[in-house]
Amino acid sequence: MISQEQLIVSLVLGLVLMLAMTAGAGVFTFFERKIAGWTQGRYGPNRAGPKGYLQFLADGIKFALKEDVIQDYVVKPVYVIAPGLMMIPALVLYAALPIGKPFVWNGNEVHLQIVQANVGVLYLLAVASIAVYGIVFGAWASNSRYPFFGGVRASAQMISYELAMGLSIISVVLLTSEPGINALSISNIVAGQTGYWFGFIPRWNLFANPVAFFVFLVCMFAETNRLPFDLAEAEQELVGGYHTEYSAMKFASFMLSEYVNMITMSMVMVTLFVGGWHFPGIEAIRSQAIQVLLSIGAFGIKVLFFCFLFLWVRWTLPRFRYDQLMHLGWKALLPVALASALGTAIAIALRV
Amino acid sequence: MATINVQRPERLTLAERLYLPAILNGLRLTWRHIWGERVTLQYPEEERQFKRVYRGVHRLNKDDKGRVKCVACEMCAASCPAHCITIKATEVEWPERDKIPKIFEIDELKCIFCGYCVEACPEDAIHMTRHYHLIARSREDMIFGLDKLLAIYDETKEQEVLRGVDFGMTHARIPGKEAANPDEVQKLAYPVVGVVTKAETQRAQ
Amino acid sequence: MPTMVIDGREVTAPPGANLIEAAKLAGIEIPHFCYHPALKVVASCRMCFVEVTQEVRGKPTTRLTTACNTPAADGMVVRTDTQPVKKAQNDILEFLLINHPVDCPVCDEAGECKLQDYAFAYGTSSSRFAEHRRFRHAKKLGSGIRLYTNRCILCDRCVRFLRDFVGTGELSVTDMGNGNEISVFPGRPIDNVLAGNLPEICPVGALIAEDFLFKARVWNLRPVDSVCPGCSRGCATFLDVKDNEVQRTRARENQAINGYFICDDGRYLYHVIRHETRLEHPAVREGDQLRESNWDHALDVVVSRLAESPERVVILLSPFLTEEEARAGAHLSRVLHGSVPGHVPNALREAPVSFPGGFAIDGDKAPNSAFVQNMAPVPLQDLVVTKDTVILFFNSSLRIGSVSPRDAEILRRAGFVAVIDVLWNDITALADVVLPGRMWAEKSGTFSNSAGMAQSFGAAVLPPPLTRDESDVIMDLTQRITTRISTGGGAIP
Amino acid sequence: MAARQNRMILDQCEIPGVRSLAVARRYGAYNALAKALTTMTPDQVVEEITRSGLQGRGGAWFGTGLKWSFMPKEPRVESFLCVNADESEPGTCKDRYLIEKNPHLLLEGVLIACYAIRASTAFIYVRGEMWEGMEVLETAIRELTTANLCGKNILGTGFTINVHVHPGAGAYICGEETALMESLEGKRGYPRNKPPFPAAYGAFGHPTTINNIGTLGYVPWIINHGADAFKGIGDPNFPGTLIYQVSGHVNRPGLYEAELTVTLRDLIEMAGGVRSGHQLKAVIPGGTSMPLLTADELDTVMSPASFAPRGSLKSGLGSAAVIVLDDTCDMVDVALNMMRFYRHESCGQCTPCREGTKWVCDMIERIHRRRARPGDLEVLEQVLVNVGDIDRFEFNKTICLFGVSFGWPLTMLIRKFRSEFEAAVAESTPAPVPLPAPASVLPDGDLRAP
Repeated sequence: MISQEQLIVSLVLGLVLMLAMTAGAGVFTFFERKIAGWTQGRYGPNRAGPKGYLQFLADGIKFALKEDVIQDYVVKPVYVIAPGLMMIPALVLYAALPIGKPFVWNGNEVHLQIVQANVGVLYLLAVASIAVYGIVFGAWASNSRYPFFGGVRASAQMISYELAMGLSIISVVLLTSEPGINALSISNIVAGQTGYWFGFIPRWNLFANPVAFFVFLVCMFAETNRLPFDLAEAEQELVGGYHTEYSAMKFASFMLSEYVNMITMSMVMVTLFVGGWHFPGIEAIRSQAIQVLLSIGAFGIKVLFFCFLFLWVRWTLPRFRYDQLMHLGWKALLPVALASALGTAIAIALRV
Repeated sequence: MATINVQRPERLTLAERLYLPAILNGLRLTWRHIWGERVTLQYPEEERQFKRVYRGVHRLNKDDKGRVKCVACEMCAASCPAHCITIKATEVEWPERDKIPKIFEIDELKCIFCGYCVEACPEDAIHMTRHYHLIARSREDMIFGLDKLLAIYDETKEQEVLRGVDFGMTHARIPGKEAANPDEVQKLAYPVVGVVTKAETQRAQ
Repeated sequence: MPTMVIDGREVTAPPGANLIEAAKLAGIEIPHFCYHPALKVVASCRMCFVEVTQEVRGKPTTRLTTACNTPAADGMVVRTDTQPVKKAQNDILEFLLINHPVDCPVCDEAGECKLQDYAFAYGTSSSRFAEHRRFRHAKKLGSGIRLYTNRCILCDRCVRFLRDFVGTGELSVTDMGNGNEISVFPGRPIDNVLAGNLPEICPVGALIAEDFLFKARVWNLRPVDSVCPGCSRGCATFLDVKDNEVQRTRARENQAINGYFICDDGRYLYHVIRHETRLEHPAVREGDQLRESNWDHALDVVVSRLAESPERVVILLSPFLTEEEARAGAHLSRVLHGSVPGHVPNALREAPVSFPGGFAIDGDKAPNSAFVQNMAPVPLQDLVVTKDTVILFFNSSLRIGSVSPRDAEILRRAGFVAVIDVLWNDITALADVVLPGRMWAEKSGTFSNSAGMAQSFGAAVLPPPLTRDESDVIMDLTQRITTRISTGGGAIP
Repeated sequence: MAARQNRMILDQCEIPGVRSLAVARRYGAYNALAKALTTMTPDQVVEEITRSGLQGRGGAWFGTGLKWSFMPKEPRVESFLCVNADESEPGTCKDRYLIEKNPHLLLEGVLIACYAIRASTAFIYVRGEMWEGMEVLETAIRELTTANLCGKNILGTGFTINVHVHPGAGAYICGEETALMESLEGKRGYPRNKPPFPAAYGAFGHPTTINNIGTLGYVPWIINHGADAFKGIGDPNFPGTLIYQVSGHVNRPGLYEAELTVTLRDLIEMAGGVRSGHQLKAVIPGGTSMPLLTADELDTVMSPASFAPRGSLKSGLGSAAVIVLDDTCDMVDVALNMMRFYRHESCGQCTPCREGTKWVCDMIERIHRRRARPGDLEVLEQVLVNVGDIDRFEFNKTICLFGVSFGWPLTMLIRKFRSEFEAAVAESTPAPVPLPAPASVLPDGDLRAP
């Protein structure tokens, strides 16, 4: 049974996160352009509003006011649904993630988590897999060659990398699993990372299994279709990729969902590998309220770091060739992830 | 059959094959750039300092009596590779000249700003200014007529602009000017527009 | 036929030819200013120096001589490219350019200027002359000729042309030595009908026609071979075209007819092409007025009248038509009633003029009289014209008054008159249907001159949009009438 | 040995009252004409003159008899005799003297010449300024006509000769034979190109012989005394005498007649020597058209033989007008004086002369004003060569000899007295170049300014 307090927190959290994610994605686009500018010796957008901070609003208004073209040859129902399909997984994925330290309210333990699923990890994997449908539907419904290519590429790519991703998450699950603990629960995974080795190294899975972390990192880029893995929308080859035929708000949905996805994936990353809300020294803080607030802050900072990493990498690396992409996914990451999972399992078995 | 010996590159080392050092190196580079200097000019507030030989909008010069210097010889039109100059001459009763343009039009949209017209002009009547603000609301407005080209002269009278003598040939033949050193001519003939950073702009100001 | 060697090429020149002509046969250009084949040789510009090696008293002697007054002789060895020749050409150009203002930018001659060409080909780019230049003002000489005195190189061509060729001699050289200047006698301007040739004959831009002053740069002009329609002489001309407008007329060399020149009447005739009285649309009479109409309607009106009673139709041709149009007119006449058409003789006749130099202007001011009279032998006054007569008159006359008042009176007697013409004139005023035709500069065709020489010419400019070629109109009419016959319409049995 | 004069012509001029026909006849005038008309055929006269070796005194030294023999023997159209009395060469004054003193001597020669070349009309083209000579000639002709020595049926021989005096308008160039004919025809005095030569196509298109009036003065003497007697006088190659006109810085300037063996030194001595207190600097031997000689060349025999074409002296006898210059003469001054004359007198027909005279004159003027620029002298020399090349006559560029008549003397003047010119250039303040650039690249558009 869920306590009343938990219910209130979940509802509030759901609402706040939903808005924050959407708005955050908008701001993210702004910073994407800003950082693109900086890395290239430019200023980036700096005209709309003070120092250009209202640029994302301008973009949004522009998208909203643009003519929404629906071509005659598209498969209309699917075509219209696709952007939504893309948006939904991005907006529900983070429901299973704790964004702060659990606390006690009116005697009930309350988790800063929308849904406290017992099998949160499975939830993550399941929802993340849905995202590919948005792309494939959009591409297919467009009834046009370039989007179709983009869609096919995206599906192949996402399916390929999901394997490695899943295996790296298995490492995490193995690290968490102890007798009597539900290792598939995300709260438990975070809780499992709260201790220290030798008294000062946090027991973050990042340090416990760097290989799995690395595999997950790469897969994170691939899953979100970000450079260097954005072959689904390689403009040099495919005009605009799967969303070539989209315009106005529908196109904006694709765009936005990509950014929401990035934030979400960063959150997943932080949760699974970088200790979630945990930060060294959290135990020393006496006040529960401060502890909770700082834990939320720590979580946010970690997420922001990974968001920044997305941008940083994007403006550093060139795009992979498709065969290289497949090669990397199947012949490099998959064996490494397998080995890592196996190694983790063996290590745990030996220790236990 | 001739044999060509080709030096194949050595096999990549493991580090190279992993790409990771290269990626990290790249990240380091972009990281440095993020905090590095900005090269963009904030256009309306800041303007680029062009060299004298920058080829911008044309102007038609006036003589010391404020009259159009052009004699409508159509040499510019003849030398124009874009065929963007239209001239019609008319007769005037001036003591020292009797031919001036009645119509002188440059289609700035067709113009490729090569500067041949300046070089071809025997009267030094057409120059290229350093103006690059070419704004109009219609194609017709971009066809600059006599009035507009003369008005540009009034605006840019003080500017030191690209003149016919800046091109090698003419420069070398003007007596009274020091014999042009070929390097100098070369430099003048091919305008080099350098990137002027904000710092440099400020220094210049 | 003297045979000689010019620059290593063996040349056989006609007797009496000078070295410039002989070298031209060998494809070698000897630069010259004052020499003109139609004028007396004076050898005053000294530009045409060549080195001639010839046997003098048994031993070969080499000397520098002017080619224009050296007759070609057997056994001569001529060199045009030796160092002394080049030096001489260079020196002469240096002298000529002392006082020449080099105002090529404003000079209309630029592009066809001999001084410009030769200075480029044979001169140096610099001059050692550093004294004060002579300056002279431009002056008007009469007949629309202006003398830019400053540009004159005193080659004397114009003086000789007027004195020896035209015989009027208005121009002369005044003053002495460096003060030499071409001028007219006070109060006696140039006044002859060949004055327009002066700008052409002038090797530099000293003599300029006011008609062409500042109109166009010559390199933008497209010359079209044409024939002058001004009189039965049929002088060969160039029409120089730019922007779909004839900018000027030039003489085209044709030794059989006009030599190197044309008269001013023909030269300035091109203004008629864009004249304000130009007929630019068909018109049909409604009551007292001619109303603007379209071709279909106008031709329908004509065809219905023609078809009513073909035997009463009279086809009239004017001597301003080309050969092709006259033939087509005769064909139409045959189709209609099996007889030849009539013609309206040109009423514009003047006394023929000839000049000492051999140029002549014909008295008949129509270009194709002989041929049209041959095609349509019966003159209008020999035809019976009554109230019932339907007249189809192919006029296209470039001049007002080419139809005599008597002929006009006969036309007025007819019941219906359709006229194809190019200008609004007294004949279009009395017509019931007026169809706009095209001028000689807008179509191609052939004129036969009074001596029976046929010359064809090409179209130079695009015609006004609603005009139609006369042959085209005749063919259209023929077509419409045959259709009407075959469909049994009208009164044709 | 001081040479003596041989005054076979001048003595006849100094008979008092010889202007009138009566006095002249008393001294034997027109005996030769009578002899020729009555006892000789025209061909015999030509033969006699040819044998005498008489040569034209106008400066070209062309055989007079040979020239006459070119005339058609059976003329289809009337032949003309033109007598060149357009004496305009600076320093020359003998024709004027002869005409004014003894017109009958000349007219007799004219009439005999007309007879010899079968011409019925003679034109005496007299320089416009010599109005007195013209009056004298016309009076003489009137007297002759009255005496039936001129006009129709002369002396009852049935021979008709009309003599016209034609005043020139005072143009130097009209002394050139073809320009003279143009002028005679009423046209502008432009030299003609040769060929055709005047003997075939001369004045008014008729066969014409042109003789200098000085030449004709010897004809009566030859007819009277025979060709052999004339041939015996002086140099056998250049028989007869020549009237030298000595002017300039000598004590007694004037006309001196001598055989053609006389040296320049003799002539100056005859004229009383260079004026006292001064040294001889240069001598112009034959009018300003002839390059001058320096004091080292005084032993030159004043005969065409010394001045053979392409000879080492590079000068000419010209009209035998000797102008003596002493050491007070500034050679730049001399050059300017000469050049101003030539600039004024160029007819302007052909390019090098028309433009060259002005150019050269402007440059000398600047040197004279001490406003020369460095290098001017070289340009000046080159321009002179471009008009009249003294070293290569076959490369002469002008129609007539006017070009060489200033090209040669000035070239030689500069060559021989170069130091004076160089000094003038050296002490000059360079004049600004009037036009800074050729008009074609002039930046400031004012192309038409003077």
